[in-house]
Amino acid sequence: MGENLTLVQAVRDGLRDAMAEDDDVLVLGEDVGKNGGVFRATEGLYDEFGEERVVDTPLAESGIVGTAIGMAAYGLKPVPEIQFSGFMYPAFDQIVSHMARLRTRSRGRFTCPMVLRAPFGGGIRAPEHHSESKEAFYVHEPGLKVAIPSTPHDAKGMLIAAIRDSDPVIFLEPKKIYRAFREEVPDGPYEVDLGEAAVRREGGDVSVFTWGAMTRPTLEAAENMADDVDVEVVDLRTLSPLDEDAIVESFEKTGRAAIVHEAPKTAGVGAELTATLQEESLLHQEAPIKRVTGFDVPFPLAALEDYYLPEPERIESGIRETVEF
Amino acid sequence: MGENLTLVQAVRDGLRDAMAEDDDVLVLGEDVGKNGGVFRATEGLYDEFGEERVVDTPLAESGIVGTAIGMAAYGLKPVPEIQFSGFMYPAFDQIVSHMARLRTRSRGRFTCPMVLRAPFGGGIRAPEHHSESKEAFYVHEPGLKVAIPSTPHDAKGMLIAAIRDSDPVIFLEPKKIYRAFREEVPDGPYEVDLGEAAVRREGGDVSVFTWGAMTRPTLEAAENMADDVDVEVVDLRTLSPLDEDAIVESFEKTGRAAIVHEAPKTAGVGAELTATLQEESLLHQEAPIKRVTGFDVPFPLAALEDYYLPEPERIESGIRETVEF
Amino acid sequence: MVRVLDEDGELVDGAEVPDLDDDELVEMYRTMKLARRFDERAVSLQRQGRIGTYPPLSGQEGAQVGSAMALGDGDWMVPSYREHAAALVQGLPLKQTLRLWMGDENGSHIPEGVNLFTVAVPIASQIPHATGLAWASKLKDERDKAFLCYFGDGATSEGDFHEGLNFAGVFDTPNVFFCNNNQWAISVPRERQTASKTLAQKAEAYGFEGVQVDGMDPLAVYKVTEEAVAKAKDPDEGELRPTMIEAVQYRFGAHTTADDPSVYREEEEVEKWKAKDPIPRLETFLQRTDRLDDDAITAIEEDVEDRVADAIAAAEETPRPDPVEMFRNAYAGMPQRLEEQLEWFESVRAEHGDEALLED
Amino acid sequence: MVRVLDEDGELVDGAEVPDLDDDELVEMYRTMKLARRFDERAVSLQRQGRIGTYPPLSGQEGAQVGSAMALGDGDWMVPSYREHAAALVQGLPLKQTLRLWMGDENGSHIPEGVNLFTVAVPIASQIPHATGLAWASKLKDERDKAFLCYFGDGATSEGDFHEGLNFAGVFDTPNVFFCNNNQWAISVPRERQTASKTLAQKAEAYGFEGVQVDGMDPLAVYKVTEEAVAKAKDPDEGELRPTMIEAVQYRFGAHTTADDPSVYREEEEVEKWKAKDPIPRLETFLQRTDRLDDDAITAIEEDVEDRVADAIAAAEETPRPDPVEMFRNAYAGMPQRLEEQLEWFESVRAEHGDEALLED
Ligand SMILES: Cc1ncc(C[n+]2csc(CCOP(=O)(O)OP(=O)(O)O)c2C)c(N)n1
Ligand SMILES: Cc1ncc(C[n+]2csc(CCOP(=O)(O)OP(=O)(O)O)c2C)c(N)n1
Ligand SMILES: [Mg+2]
Ligand SMILES: [Mg+2]
Repeated sequence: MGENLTLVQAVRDGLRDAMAEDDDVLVLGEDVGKNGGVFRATEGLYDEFGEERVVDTPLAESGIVGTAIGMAAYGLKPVPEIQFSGFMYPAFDQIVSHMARLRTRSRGRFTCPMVLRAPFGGGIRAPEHHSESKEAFYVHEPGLKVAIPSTPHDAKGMLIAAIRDSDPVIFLEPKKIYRAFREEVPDGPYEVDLGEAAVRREGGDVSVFTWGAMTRPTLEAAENMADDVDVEVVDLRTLSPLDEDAIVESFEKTGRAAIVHEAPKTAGVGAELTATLQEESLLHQEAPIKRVTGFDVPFPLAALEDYYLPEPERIESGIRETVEF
Repeated sequence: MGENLTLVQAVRDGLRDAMAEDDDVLVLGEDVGKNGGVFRATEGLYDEFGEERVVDTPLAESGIVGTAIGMAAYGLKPVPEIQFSGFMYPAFDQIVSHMARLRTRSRGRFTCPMVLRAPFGGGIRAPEHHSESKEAFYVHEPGLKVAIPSTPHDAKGMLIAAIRDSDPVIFLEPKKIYRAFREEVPDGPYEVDLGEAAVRREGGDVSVFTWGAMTRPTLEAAENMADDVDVEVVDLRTLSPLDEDAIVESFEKTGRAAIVHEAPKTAGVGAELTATLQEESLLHQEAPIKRVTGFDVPFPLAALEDYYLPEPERIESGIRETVEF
Repeated sequence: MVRVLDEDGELVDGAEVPDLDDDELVEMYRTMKLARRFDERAVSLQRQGRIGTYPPLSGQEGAQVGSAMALGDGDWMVPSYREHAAALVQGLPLKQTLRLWMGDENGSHIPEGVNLFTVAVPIASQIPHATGLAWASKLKDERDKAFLCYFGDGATSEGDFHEGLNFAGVFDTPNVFFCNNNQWAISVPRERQTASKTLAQKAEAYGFEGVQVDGMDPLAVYKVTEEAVAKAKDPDEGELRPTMIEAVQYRFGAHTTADDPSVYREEEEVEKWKAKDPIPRLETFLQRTDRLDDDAITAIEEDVEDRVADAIAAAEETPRPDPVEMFRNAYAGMPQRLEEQLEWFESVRAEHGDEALLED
Repeated sequence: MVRVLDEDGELVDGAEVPDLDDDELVEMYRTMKLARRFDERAVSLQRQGRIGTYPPLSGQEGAQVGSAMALGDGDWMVPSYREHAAALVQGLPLKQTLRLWMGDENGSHIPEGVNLFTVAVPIASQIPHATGLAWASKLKDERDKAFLCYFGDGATSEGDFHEGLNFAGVFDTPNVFFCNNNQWAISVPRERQTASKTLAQKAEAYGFEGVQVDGMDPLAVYKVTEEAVAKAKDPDEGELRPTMIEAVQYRFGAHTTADDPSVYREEEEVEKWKAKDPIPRLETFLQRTDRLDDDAITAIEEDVEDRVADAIAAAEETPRPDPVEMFRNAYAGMPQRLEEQLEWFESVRAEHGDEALLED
């Protein structure tokens, strides 16, 4: 028996179950304790697990990630939250130089089993730096895993898998869909394996690869064009490691692909997927792979964000270009 | 009349000429003053221009970049040096959140004309974090330009162009070839335009795109296989903005391409080039585009770095795969 | 802790009224009233969905207006996101503040001649900028400008606070670092932020002076800021130019309109601090010293009401910016790839129409 | 500034010899001699191209050995890149230090049971780790462990220093922050690093104690470290656990073998500090107090020579690591893409042979 939960509730539920099953798991960050998180992702945990395991920290991202690395090396399983993914940059050195590399540097003597959570992406009319989607930075850094759920069920299962993982995971939560819909989420801990994509809609004409909050407008675009184009939608879920088999399989079936992401186009993860597909499956490729993405500009403030973010119409136009090539 | 200079001497010469022609140009960073820079890129400037324009700073990268941003906004033209590109991460927030965005944020009221220099790349048997080549991070950040010279002549000309540019430029200097060879470098200031690639070797069978220190082993590989394969080598020089015309033109001529870079393969700039080429020129493409790159692991210490870095043999193997497809 | 007025608006024993004439004192009061009224209206606009998330300042008018008024003509201000009142004193029209929180970058296009840096949201990241601005001024041999930088109590925990202040000490830049210690960083209380007894004592680490002032006493704030500004321009022999001011105060409302403070703090605490409200304090003082009477107060209230209403009307009349603006402001000139993206965007926009692209 | 021995090795007025027995005092001396000899050999190995860039420690033996010996069995050490002598005391074989500077990550595979964190090169970045390690220990209710973290004078300017110490204050973690103030950060002198008069006073900003000690006096260093370690485990009522120690000392040699200090500092200054050399200072003290005689010194010198020679031989006999190691240690399990990369690498390697791939 499960419960109908939103994505952010599922995150909370996952944290709760992970903390209940393993005393070494702890949560730390700005406003995660008494306040329950600015998106309420940690609501109730402070009361349930106490201030030693749900820790309000000073306002210092490098300090949060850096001390979490020390805790992870000492055998705890810290789950730091950065309030918005746009505020991970002050901790960037700790993330790429340490979280990612402690295992390599010490040849396995020290490891860094931790999960760095952050709400990410646009679409909520937030102030500047609150709408970042720079997953490509972390995908480009060896030693990290990068997971981005797009449904409540996945959010809980992937989060638990990430917390149990022995490597550091960047866990980006699409805040636009934190409360967009509900889904049945099982009680108790369960895992959704990291590194496995999910086919969200089967189709034979064109494969569209996406993740996070873009999954829904992509599915909407697919429905809107269902009369004349049969679109397959693959939600990557984990961007590092990539589920190469899944994307290659879908692409070899359809011969055409589009990629949808919020991040700027240039050097985004869409570039990697395209490069991988032509490497593996050029002989199946029937049209250029179209990237429908954010533009190569800083994410705009609220008044223009709808123009920046791919939405069903833009996605449909992009898919059609590929299909009609 | 010019002088025969190494790349690092050309950088120094470019800084000198830029400072001589414009009183607003100043250099700041760790050990850039009295010591002349750990690679001697600023040698003599302290004596010539004094401690107000060649400034030894405290050991704090975010402070260096952050104060430089303030100076740039106030009308100076700061050229901060970060001692190694692997130490840009503590300044990452200042780079991506401010250097890149000040113009956008203020709708042009404040701008950030500055050049952030850093020695980058591997191959000098350095300690950890001294061999980074994460140019993709900066290429993915709108608002920044990214330049990487591969010859002394370009180093000076591109640096001067960067300093005169009204936008912020990340200027990465391939330290493996800081002293590898000499070239005639004109006296006095001159520009090599940012955004223009250079064909280093013409060829008709396959195009190889590369930049920085990888240009030389790529040319060597091209020579080694000259008997049976006619390789064109294009040095991109500026990675942001990309010279799309140049890469498309070369690729449409040869129909085959390889990309060589030091950075890890996944989500590196090679992915962007591949994605762009198939977007623009799929109908000319005769084989998968091969990426010969660093591996998806943290850059190793000296004992293994030769295994990590692409060298002529590995590059040749990669090019042949594309040619023989 | 420096104080001029006590909580009842009486002059503290031995304190002197700073060197402001009657008009200026009344202007200080008027601006604080204006800021308070603006704040109330902005919060209610947000509730009505007419502006986006908004960070209120009620309770902090004394610190903002007192310090901003201490700046001279050539001096610069580097704000955080909450200094709407300070920015107003410095010359930013209220309309622009509203436009910013309506999600329009044009709100941050500071008018030429107004020495105000743009709001940047990443906490403490503006501090090194302030040091750099001041340093540049010093390198240009200006010597007659001070650079005031605002940040919160929470900001003092960030690395950029440390690096920015340390550079200021080393390069002896004409800075005033003004910490609006409003006791809370969202839900994190001051005591959780640092084990240091005062925030002012953090200046010790950088070799320059730190001062604690009653931030709800606009006259005291004016005084310490004026002194810090003067020292920044012309320090005594052996004295360093920078000062860190800790203005002890309280945020009466929520952190932003997205925040619910009842989850993490007691109403009692709020009441305790409301007793120190800077506005009645200054009002009482001005009344008791015959600088202000009831008629003047009524006139000020009417004036303030009109000015806020005008600003709101002007902000709401401004159309949504053209999306081309976001393409045009990334670089001085638009790179080729971005031009192609803009072209594609315009073709999609033409095909589907704005209606389809804009969510409501 | 805390001192036990003066520059001539005499007990300072009123100072007490710390609670170390004769064997321990001689062991302290032996270890310092060993470190000095190791350092000389390592520098010359680098000159001969037998190891890579190496950061020498000569002049800093007193601070390193004195502090490391003050750690108890369960205590942890978090080093910077220069603490070869401290790491040796903590249990890291010299061979491993050499392997690290030969460019082999296996040098950083700390043996099980040795409470030493790996060297990380980014300045100050290890400080938050030390806070985190100590915090974890506290959360595990161990209460009998202290966590000593080393860093340089230059490191105090980094944001991570600030954030790491601030967290330690707030969470009252059992840390000792040990600053090896060797007067230089490469070419940048201590006075350029910060306008703060002492580095120890930076602890003020975090609410805990800061102590300045003569870092070239191993007995004084031992004493202050021992006290700080004791306090970290069991503070008095109202006292915070962390301490920041500033050990004032000097780097006799170059920053690393890649550095030429004659460009930025005067030989005179070096000579002035060489007069404070910790080794003759302790030697004189031990001789005068009959704990050491000439024969013992000769025996120690021979022993030290052998141990260094053995370590070098062992390090040089170790083969270059298999490149597979770099693929295998990025993750607990090798991701599919990386496996494919390894496969391709192995095929290229097989085709061309190691000779071709390895530059000399
Ligand atoms: C680098 C960064 N981290 C986190 C945030 C999210 N955030 C916005 S305001 C705030 C609290 C700031 O507290 P304080 O510095 O005391 O200023 P106040 O809001 O009280 O004026 C936080 C955590 C941010 N904007 N920037
Ligand atoms: C973040 C970072 N920036 C720059 C460097 C380059 N660097 C290595 S050592 C050093 C000076 C360190 O000085 P200090 O902290 O005093 O330590 P010391 O070397 O004197 O022991 C610098 C700038 C680095 N390793 N990491
Ligand atoms: Mg606050
Ligand atoms: Mg030093």
